[in-house]
Amino acid sequence: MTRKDPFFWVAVSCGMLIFAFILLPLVELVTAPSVAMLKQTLHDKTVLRAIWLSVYTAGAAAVISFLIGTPLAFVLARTRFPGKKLVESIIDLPIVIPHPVVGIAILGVAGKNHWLGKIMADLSIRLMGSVSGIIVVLTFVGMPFYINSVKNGFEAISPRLENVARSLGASMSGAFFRITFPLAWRSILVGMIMCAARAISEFGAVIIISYHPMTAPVLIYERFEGYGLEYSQPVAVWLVLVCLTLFLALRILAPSAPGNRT
Amino acid sequence: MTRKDPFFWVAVSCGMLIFAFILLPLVELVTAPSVAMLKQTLHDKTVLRAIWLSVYTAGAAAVISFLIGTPLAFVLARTRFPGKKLVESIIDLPIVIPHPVVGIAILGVAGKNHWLGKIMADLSIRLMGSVSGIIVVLTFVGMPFYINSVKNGFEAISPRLENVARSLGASMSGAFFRITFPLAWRSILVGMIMCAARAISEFGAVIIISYHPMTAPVLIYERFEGYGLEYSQPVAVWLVLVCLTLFLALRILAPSAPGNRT
Amino acid sequence: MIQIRNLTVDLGEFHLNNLSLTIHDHDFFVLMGPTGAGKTVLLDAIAGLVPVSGGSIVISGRDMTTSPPEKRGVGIMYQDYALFPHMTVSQNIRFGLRYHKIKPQRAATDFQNLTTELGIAGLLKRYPDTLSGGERQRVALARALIVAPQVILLDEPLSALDPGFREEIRLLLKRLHTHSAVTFLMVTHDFAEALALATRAAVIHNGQIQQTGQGMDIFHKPASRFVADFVGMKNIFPATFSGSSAVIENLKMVLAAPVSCPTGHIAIRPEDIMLSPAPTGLDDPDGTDGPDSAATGQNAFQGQITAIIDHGFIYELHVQAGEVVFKSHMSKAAMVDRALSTGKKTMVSFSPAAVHVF
Amino acid sequence: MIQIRNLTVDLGEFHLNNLSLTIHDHDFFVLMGPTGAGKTVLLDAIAGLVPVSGGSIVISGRDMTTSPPEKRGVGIMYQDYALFPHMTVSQNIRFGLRYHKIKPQRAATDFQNLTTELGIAGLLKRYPDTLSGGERQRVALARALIVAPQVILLDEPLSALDPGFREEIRLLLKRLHTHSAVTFLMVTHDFAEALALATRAAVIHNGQIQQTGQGMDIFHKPASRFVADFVGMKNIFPATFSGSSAVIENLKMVLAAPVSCPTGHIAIRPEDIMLSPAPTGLDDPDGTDGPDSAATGQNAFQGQITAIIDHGFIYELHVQAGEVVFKSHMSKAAMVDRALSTGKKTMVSFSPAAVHVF
Repeated sequence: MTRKDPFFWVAVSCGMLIFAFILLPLVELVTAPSVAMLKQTLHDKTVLRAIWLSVYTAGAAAVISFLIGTPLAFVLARTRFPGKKLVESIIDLPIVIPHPVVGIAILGVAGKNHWLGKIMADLSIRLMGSVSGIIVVLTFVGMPFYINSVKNGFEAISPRLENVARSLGASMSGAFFRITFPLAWRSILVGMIMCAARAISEFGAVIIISYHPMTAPVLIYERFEGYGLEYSQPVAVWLVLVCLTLFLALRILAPSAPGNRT
Repeated sequence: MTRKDPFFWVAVSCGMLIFAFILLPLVELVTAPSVAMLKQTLHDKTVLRAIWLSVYTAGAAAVISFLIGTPLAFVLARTRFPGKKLVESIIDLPIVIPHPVVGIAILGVAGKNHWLGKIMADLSIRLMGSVSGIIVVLTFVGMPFYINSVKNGFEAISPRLENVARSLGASMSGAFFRITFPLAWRSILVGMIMCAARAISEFGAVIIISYHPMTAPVLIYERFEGYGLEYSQPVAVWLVLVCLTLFLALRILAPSAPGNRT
Repeated sequence: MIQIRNLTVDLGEFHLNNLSLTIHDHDFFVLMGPTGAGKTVLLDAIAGLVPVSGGSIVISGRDMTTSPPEKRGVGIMYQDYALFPHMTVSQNIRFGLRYHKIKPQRAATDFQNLTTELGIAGLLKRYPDTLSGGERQRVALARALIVAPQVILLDEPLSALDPGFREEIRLLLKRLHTHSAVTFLMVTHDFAEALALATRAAVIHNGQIQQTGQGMDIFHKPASRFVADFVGMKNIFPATFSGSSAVIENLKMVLAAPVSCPTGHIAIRPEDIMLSPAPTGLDDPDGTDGPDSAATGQNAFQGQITAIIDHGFIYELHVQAGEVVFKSHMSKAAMVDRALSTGKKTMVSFSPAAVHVF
Repeated sequence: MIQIRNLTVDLGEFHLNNLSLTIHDHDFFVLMGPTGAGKTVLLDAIAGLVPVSGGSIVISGRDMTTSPPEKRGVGIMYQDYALFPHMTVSQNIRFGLRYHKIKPQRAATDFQNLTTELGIAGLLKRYPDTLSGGERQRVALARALIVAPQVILLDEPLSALDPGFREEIRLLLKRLHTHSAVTFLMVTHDFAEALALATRAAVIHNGQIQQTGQGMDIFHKPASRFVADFVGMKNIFPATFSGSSAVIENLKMVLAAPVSCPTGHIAIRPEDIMLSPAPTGLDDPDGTDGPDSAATGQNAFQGQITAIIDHGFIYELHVQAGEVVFKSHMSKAAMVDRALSTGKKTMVSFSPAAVHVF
């Protein structure tokens, strides 16, 4: 591609336009509140509680994905079976469901009209307006990202290593825990970060399930609705910083082609 | 992987649990409203207007991404330069910003305190509560998906085809429009669908920018808040069907490894 | 003893088709075949790593057809060695010990002896990615041998090594085989390896065993068209015989000995086919590649060069004589010196002793 | 005429380093070199497809160093042909016409003639993915030639073809060159192609031209260690000369002619190195690979086989004689028959005429 062609300059202009479009709002967001205001926001117990709740529930979603998603990811990476494409499509479904609909769908099975809701009521588990409810919706939206990342990670590990381990006397689980798992920790970590990053950004599903207790995105929305732009910005800055930290961790841990993930 | 090992059954059980977790809420959502109710919802002008607005604005975001994102994707696919990783990270930024924060950030530059807002005011462009505002936020959240998909598509086309075209006398833009573009239409279409699918699901950013006019996700939220679960479900079903159609189109057009896209 | 009866495995691309094979205790059995013949699938099936859809595998009298890999007493060493990258050499070698009832003291002695014999005692604390190819292979061998398997399966153990190393590892494998009670089953596509190491050998093709026997027997007496081709006889033709003469298409040639059956195949190595430049049968005075044969050979035909194919170190020339295309090998220098090119007329000749009949 | 002066291109992995080369009008110039030598980069630089960081490219007297590709009048045909997959054969061939001021009638005649000459007149409505390799190549040639370029660049045009086809395309290229005014510049790693086609040739290595001249001259008189190695002389040693004898390490040998300078290199083709089984110098009675030389050769040394390397069709044997390791080529059959193996003692011999001095 030579730099003389007018076509090149059209492309560069489009690039500049897109960068401005992406960066201007974010820079304005981060620079609008004064440092004093940002500091002061950190003394606001409501803000701290909301950010902590977001971090904590997103972390819980990542841990749950890790516990029940890892074995499934391993099976998907190591076996071929008819209908595998369908199974993978089902796992991807939560990505395409509009966010408020996710909340409504989950409330649908948690209500007393549904057998599952009745069982939960008997066990006095309540999703509406509870931390467990938030964790359930965040796990729902975050799980596909975890499974896809870890499946790719397992696929990158040669099954021959497991074969050799088994020929040396290890059972299937022995080979998994002594060989595959220690080798896949990086992609497992990347998967957990991707899951948590997706979960911490979630707003539409959370606001349906739980206006209170309030996660950071809901708090930002409430401040915006109640007090206007200026009052929502400092909280937004702190949440963006948490998200950018996760994004940075992701870029460092997964250096190859991380373009179309998260 | 032999089917005898207990480890295999643990994995299958986890898989079943995850499928139930994903499918139960969605099946309940789709089956809860009666067919009559679903039909009746379609006669509700408000619902039709909201779904049409969602489809229309998401489509506009895809078209805008196509117009200004394609040249940038081409440059990213064909050139190497220092800082390319940073540029790619900036393009991915909108993916990691929590959704209400996106709305707040864009309002931040659209206000009269910002030079850009002043220019827009002079041109009587209003983002708050307007269709143009919705299109701007949807383009913001959808653009990265378009650029990443189309960049991959361009990378899959051998630069030698362009080289030959140029050695035969075509200019850079001639080679692009006669060779590269016609060969990349499939990934361009996939990119536009991914962008539209992401945009049509958006709720957090839209509700900040524009409660009215009302997109489908906002309407679902409003019905839920105002009238309860039963009244929100039929609208949700119709929106989910639109999203699943896009998802299906995506799976058909992009058969290879579509796992961690959308 | 490993007895494989009518084994059928279907992995899509790779398959075994009703394969039977017997390997005796303490054999160094070498299985040869081209890429995709099913060599590695057979190893995986013996190790229990692929599902078997028919037939049986009996190892030392016990039917192992459906046993899990860890119960078979079969060690495997892959071409890429498959060392565990997150473990040191020492941890790699000791990996299997905990699954076998070996007394700690005995294990310590075995470990010492093996690492010393394999010359890797100085590498114990290093990680696999810091080792050379030869070192990795020795570690993989030690890891497989320390649990004292009944059988060890070697998947092309020499092909990933530098040529200089191969000789060394070949001798090492021979020594290990002699000094242990383990049965070795090795697959390769290299004939020289098979001849150097095998006590018995077999040729596999298309998921089936084509021929079993001593390495030299397979080389000199291929029993089928495929094996003849595999051992490098590029000129293979169906022929009719009468006494000690054979006819292929319209060419009649003399054999070294009379043949009893009326039809069959003949095969000639491309190295045994001589080309002499003048159709008059005159000798090439340069004499670098055996022109004597052309003068003394009883089989000589007039032909024309139809193709010249570059094989890197040598050229393969196709010469059409009548309806038959003979393939001959020639060095680059010889071809340049003689200025051979497509379309040129030439004499094709070969001695009766060079004609193999099957 | 293409004049390249001190051309420097840096694409990371691939580079050209101060390269100079002159190609005359209507040459069929063949550039040879191993993979990664910079062959394709040089073609891309001449076509204007990579940025040049130093030097100049002058085509027919006009400095084209920074001209865009479409202004150079240089056609290019890649190894993978790079046909436009979304266009028919006819659309592919006509692609360039709209950019050149060729009268429609003239263009129609050219199109007719070219497609007829190349034998693709029957394929015009088909798409590239329905064509065979040879057909694709003809289409790519027609597409490049129809705009009447001054120069056409061919990137390994024969290597992706079936061996049977190569001969045909080679003749076609020769005919096209003879019947047109176009200068051909072809790169290849195959010596036979170069010898068959080139009016002039050069060897490139490490981004620099090593030797330029007639093909046969390069083959017989390599001017450097690299070129000697490239044309297949595997035995290359620094030597000291006195009269018509040479000394390498501690071995003294006879040359065919006296040498004037005191130091230099000698090179011997591995096909010219004979091995005779008995260290007594006794002849191999089998006589399949030129034992005469061993008996009559004036250069004979006692040695020991240190390695045997499988090259697919032949074996390369390394024989150590004193401090020197000679490399000899031998067919599989010959090696099996003689039962040669590592460690065996053998005689190494070669005739004085086989020793090249540079």
